[in-house]
Amino acid sequence: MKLDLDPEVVAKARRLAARAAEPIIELARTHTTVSVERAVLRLAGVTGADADGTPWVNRLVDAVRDQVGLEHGVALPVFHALRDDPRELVRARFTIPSGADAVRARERARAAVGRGIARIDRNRADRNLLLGKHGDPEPPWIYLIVATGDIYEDIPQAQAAAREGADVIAVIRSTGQSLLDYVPEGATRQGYAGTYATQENFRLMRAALDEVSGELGRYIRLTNYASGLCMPEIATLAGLERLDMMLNDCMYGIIFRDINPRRTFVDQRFSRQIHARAGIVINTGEDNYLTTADAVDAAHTVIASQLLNERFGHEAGLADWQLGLGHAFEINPEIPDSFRLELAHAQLVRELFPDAPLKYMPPTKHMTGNIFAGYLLDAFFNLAGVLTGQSILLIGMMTEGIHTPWLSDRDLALENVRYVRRAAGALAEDFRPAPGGFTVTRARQVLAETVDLLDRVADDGLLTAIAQGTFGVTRRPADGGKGLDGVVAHADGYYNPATELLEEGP
Amino acid sequence: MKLDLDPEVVAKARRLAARAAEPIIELARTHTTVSVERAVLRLAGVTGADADGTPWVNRLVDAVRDQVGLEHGVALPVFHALRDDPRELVRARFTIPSGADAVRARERARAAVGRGIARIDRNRADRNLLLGKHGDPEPPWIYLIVATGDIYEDIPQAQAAAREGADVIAVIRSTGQSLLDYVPEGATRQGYAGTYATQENFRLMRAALDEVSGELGRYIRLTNYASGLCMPEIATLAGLERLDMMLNDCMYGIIFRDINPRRTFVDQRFSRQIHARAGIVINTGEDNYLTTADAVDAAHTVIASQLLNERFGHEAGLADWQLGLGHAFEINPEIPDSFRLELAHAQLVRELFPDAPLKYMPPTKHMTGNIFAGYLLDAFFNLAGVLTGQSILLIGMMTEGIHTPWLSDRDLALENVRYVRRAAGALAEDFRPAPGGFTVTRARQVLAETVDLLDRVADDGLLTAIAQGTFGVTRRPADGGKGLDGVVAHADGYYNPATELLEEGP
Amino acid sequence: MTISTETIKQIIRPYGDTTGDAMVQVSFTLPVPHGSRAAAAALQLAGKMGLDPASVVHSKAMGPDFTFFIVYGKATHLIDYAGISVPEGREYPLLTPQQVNLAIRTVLGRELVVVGACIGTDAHTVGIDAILNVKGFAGEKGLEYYREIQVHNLGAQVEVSELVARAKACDADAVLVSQVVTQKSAHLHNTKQMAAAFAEACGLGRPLLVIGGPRFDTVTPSDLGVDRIFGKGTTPGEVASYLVHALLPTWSPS
Amino acid sequence: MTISTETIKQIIRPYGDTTGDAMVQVSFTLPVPHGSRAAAAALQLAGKMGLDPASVVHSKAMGPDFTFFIVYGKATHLIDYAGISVPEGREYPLLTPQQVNLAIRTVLGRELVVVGACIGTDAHTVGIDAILNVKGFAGEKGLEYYREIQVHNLGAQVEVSELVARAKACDADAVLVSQVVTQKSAHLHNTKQMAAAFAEACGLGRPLLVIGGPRFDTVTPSDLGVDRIFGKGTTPGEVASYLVHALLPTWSPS
Ligand code: B12
Ligand code: B12
Ligand SMILES: Cc1ncc(COP(=O)(O)O)c(C=O)c1O
Ligand SMILES: Cc1ncc(COP(=O)(O)O)c(C=O)c1O
Repeated sequence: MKLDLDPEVVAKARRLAARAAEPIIELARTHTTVSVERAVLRLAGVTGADADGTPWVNRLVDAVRDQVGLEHGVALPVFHALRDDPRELVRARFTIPSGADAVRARERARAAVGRGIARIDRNRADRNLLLGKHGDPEPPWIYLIVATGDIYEDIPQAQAAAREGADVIAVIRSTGQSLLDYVPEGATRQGYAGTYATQENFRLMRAALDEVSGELGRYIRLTNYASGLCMPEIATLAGLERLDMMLNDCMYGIIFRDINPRRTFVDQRFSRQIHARAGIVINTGEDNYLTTADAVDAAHTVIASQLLNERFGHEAGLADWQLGLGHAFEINPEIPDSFRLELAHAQLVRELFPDAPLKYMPPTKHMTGNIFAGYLLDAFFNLAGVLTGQSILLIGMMTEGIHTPWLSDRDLALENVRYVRRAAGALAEDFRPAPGGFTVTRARQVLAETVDLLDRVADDGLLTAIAQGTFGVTRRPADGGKGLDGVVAHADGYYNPATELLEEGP
Repeated sequence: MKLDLDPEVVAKARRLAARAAEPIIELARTHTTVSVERAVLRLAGVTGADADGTPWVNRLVDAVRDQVGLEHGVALPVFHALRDDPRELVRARFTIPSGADAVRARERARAAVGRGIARIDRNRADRNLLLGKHGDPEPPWIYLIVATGDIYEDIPQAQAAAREGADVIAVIRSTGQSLLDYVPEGATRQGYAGTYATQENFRLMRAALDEVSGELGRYIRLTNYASGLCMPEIATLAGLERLDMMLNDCMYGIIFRDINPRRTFVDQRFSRQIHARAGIVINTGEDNYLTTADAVDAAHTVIASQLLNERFGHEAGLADWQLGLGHAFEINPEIPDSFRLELAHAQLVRELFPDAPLKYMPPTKHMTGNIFAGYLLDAFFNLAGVLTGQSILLIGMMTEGIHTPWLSDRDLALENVRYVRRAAGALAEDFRPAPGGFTVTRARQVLAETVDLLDRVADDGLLTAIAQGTFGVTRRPADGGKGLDGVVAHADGYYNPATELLEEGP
Repeated sequence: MTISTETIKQIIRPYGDTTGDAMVQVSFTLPVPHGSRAAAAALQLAGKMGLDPASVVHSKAMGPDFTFFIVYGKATHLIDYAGISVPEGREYPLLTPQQVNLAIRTVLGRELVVVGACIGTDAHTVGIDAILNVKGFAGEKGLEYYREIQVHNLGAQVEVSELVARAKACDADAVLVSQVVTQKSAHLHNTKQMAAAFAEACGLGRPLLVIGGPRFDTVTPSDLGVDRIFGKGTTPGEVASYLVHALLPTWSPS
Repeated sequence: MTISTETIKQIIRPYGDTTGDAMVQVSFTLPVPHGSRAAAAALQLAGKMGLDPASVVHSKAMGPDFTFFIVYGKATHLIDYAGISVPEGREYPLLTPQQVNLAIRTVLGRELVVVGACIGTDAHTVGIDAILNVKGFAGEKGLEYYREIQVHNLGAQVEVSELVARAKACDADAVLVSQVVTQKSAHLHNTKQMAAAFAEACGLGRPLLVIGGPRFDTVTPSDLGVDRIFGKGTTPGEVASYLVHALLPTWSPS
């Protein structure tokens, strides 16, 4: 440990984060959402959409809600109503069963969802097999984005990226998707600045990457974005289609998508339980804070949020190796010692979370139209990544300030990171912050500010802190934003076979 | 000292270098050249050229040589023949005076040359004044090249470069000049890949930089190239026109210009005596070795040559602060750990010559047409420069593999180095090579190889080593190359007022 | 449009390192396999772009089907610099917040009402916030800071129908919309859709429509049916001054 | 010239991130002060280069009189890829050193004599040495390694008159000249001067003239009066094979 942090201060920060998280965990334990319930149905095997493209799970959950409310969960009414042909269900009249009916519905629901979870378990086992067979790349993993909007254009680009050295492929979603309260169906060819996350798109891309993994002798991971109004369902689909990493933050949707805080907190817990079971590495979104807030002034908000994400993650069953906590290289390059400040921040995160597969994001905010300056800044980002032992390096694009990446942008970006890794990959050996020097002092200062902030959040409540604009200088009141009407408090007798099975463990 | 070098090994390397240099110093002490003699006349105030552009100093030295030989030097016959009108001299009949004539000629020569040296002394004092007045920039000094071929295009470019942050301006010479056995006269507007080094061009550029130094509150240094067949004369002109640094290597002309080794060794001693007196910082050319030899395999040849240059420099009167020893960032970026190897080499040079203003050259050999890759490599060069405390940073151009620098190339190059200095200028604090680690081990290995090489050179003789292609894998036999016929052994009674005055000291 | 005072005929060329060398750098990808035929195609394109001579200084296979090129060449085109009028700039004076407030108080006699939003699925609020929020941009305070301006910042991802409704509800004098995402020309489509909706809903009595974002440089306001476009680096003061200029044309600072 | 086997009509465009988007990147400097008029001039140039629409994504003052631009735009040009014949490539087989030696022994019955040099003031010997020295290039040994080739490497900065004299003196079959410095087209002038000198000195009986260097891509051998140009990345084996092809046309490897 190069920064010689005071373990007492670190322990205190964790205690405060736990205290701040507790009321939110309680909220999540006692509420459900439309998307959680739809995810249950997806696990139980409900797929497809009606002629208008509305998924059957939406039709079902809406019908249940209209008829009997969601406070008991969908499992009981749906499996009670289920006869021979599941297609009849949408026209069914739902009731909440009781007595023996309830027991039977419960059993059938549990069995059906169990099959979904078994598929997730098989995928996890398959992943382990494939990692053994193809080989697991050395960190830092190179993380590249494809975003053509058309899954059939994304596939060759993703394969090309893998051949060029990418270890992780992320398919960016169409800008609108996180606000949709349903998951589109099927293969899609039309998206804005990204491609819709659908089960079929997941399947197609995973298959394409399996193919190229075999070719390359290196297992290529696939990632997508859970955050949004359908976080639980997308997490579920990721588990069902063997995605390997998922963007899944406890607060991103609130702050950057104006999704209601309660909705998000309930959804994130369920989605993380799925990710935990699926052996999926989550990626959190603290990097985004630094696009709206100043990366120096707000450095401690990143750390505070990471500690909260860690606490929520642990509670949902995620192991340390699944906590891809996010942070970013976003300090204004015009300020003195910017690179040294970046190193201090990145090293601090590394030492606070030694076993977490940290996701380190490249400069975006200070990328301009000067592609040469951009290429340079990306190189220093890559260097900071290797010097501080980051685990997942997103690859910065010199054209970040201009357009979504072109083929050649990506190729040049990979050349950049390849050079840095090859030339200086092991330089961390000689990066030893001078005791009491600039780097160590800065890291300690950020940690101290984090403790102060968490202290305040624990006292005032996380919802209040969010409402006050603590994260990403964006104020989000607890009752504002989209999707609050999809949140329902559990009634006595609420039944969710998925939560039950997930909490029992494998 | 970060590498913890064994002082005994360092001392041994210096002892061997001195032993290898000794016979060459003896050669230089006992011989003169046409250019040394022309330099004496230039110091004595002979300027201008005939109608064909042949400088009067050439006409005079040739005439003396034809009539009485050069083994007594030009000073005696010329000042003996000198009547009222110096223009008569070229038609004079020269003799070697003896007795009282000799004494008188000697005195007049000494007085005339003394005036030239006094001007050099005044320039040195002026420089010190201006450094005080305008301010001396902090190292690393940013060194930029202009090379339009036209002094009147060079001037605005140089001023623009200074405004953008250059601390040192080098005017590259026209490719052919170093093989000319005369120094062209006057302001010139036509050169290939560079501008002729002439006294008038020196004067114009120095004046332009004085102007901009005042404007910027920072003394901008001017440098040019002494190496070549006229090394003594160009050094003299530099002293007379207050240039601040000069390229002046003991072997560059031999290896890269196929100039005769003996000629070069005699010329370099005189030119360094001038530079020593003028307070000019010399720059040596070891960087060039790595353009023809492999930068890893031949790393020790750079160090060996620096130790030789140091020895020759000290002997000629140069102080440590005047020894701008050259080295370069030329390791193939495709090989693993290339940046770490560069750091080991650069740090080794830094620690071997703690008081020398090291000149660190950017990548050239592995620069291709890929300007993005080039910009990246230049950034790492800049970083190596600040991490290892180099004194003079030449600024790499992303278009090095394509063309001589454009205005925009230079501007982007300066943005690159400015970012690196601003962002990571003080990072050396945290660059502390791990004891026994990769960097330290590599540096020790190169030093050990240096000692072995110098041992061999001391035994076999430096001329033999050069003939065998030791430096820059280029073989140069002692009797080959251009300009040997300009070398003349001193006769008894050889008189050179310049050497006399220079060796007496101020 | 103001014509530059400098009216001497002036023909210019790009400048590499000497006057008139006309050298430019180009890079692009061609969807063909790497090789000499691809290089010939790259030179053909350079030729059509008017580069003569042109050199391929770098080419690299990007997978089996694409090749990236860097080309340098001499542009044969001349630029008639004297003929270029200074493009439409700020054709109104830049006012201080005090002047803006005074103008509104004097001429309008009530607060000027501004509604701001990012429409469509665009979630990039930093730009519109820079203009509207007190915090501001580049050292200038945003419109919320102006005592006489009433700001309704609707935030991101606002539907056009909602924007129209809100603008009507608060009787907005001006609607300020930001669009940052340009993929598939989303910014242009969204803006046109917005302009059409206001035209339909309000007819001639529609509020002033102001659009902003970093990549509107290929279009004019009339292309989009709005009154004004603001680009990269816009400051709040420029916008406030424009509002005075456009909405209170009778006022002049004395 | 060989025509590609692929003869389907094929029209291509540059590729940014989707087929047909035709996007390219350009950078250049204009000798005018930074500002909106300069940007308009940059767009005018982009337009003349056939970029429509085009955006100035970056501009920077370089001192008071120059502005640097980075522009992205959509190229309106089409490339007739099918119509591009594979450019003159290696129209002879690549031989091993053994085959080359055998050919010379068989057909010529004596050593083939080669003289190499950098002419003019060019001191860049690395390229010609890569072709001639035993050490070679890219893993291939240089011509000195070939038993049946006699190499006279004159080194750098050789005057044309001296080169002609030396070539005559050793009765050279081929003269190999390198030119790396291209400023003010020095490489072209020097080469033409050399070709003229050989023509004058030897008439039709002149040796084969081969020129090489990294920046001859804008000219053809006949422009310069030589027999062959070799560019970047040339290997010794290619040159040896060419010598056999050009000097021993009757030989064919069996
Ligand atoms: C910050 C940021 C984000 C933040 C946004 C946070 C927030 N609350 O705003 C987060 C992380 C959430 C984000 C997400 C995404 N982003 Co984003 N993001 C950026 C980034 C880094 C900076 C944008 C910014 O804040 N600029 C600073 C402000 C001050 O500048 P500005 O917006 O130009 O505003 C100024 C002027 O234009 C003008 N102005 C702007 N609007 C208005 C309006 C009016 C009325 C007026 C008068 C003036 C005005 O005044 C402002 C001040 O001068 C850019 C890359 C870059 N370096 O530019 C990418 C970028 C804009 N994002 C992009 C994309 C595609 C996305 C994503 C889809 C996924 C992704 N690839 O990251 C998602 C989804 C977002 C969505 N649905 O819209 C692309 C857009 C590509 C394109 N041209 O279409 C960019 C260019 C990155 C890239 N190269 O891919 N992003
Ligand atoms: C090494 C080098 C030097 C060394 C040369 C040492 C030596 N003994 O050769 C030193 C340090 C001495 C030097 C000095 C100078 N150089 Co220099 N140098 C370079 C450098 C870095 C590499 C050139 C090289 O060795 N390439 C590797 C060889 C293997 O490649 P090649 O020459 O292209 O050869 C291959 C092919 O072209 C072909 N080929 C070449 N010749 C021939 C001949 C035949 C017959 C055949 C068949 C094939 C063939 O086969 C070879 C193998 O594939 C380049 C920059 C760069 N990265 O390219 C600048 C560069 C060539 N130098 C340049 C200049 C201007 C100079 C100087 C004038 C000053 C300066 N700015 O540095 C001086 C003076 C030199 C002079 N009078 O000629 C410029 C030329 C600009 C231009 N286009 O006009 C360059 C491009 C740098 C720049 N951007 O300014 N240089
Ligand atoms: C945690 C997290 N989730 C999701 C996203 C993407 O979300 P959206 O699809 O809403 O743009 C990001 C974007 O960077 C993120 O950081
Ligand atoms: C020591 C030294 N002298 C001189 C020169 C330039 O010499 P020329 O003008 O002969 O190209 C160099 C070039 O890099 C050099 O390193």
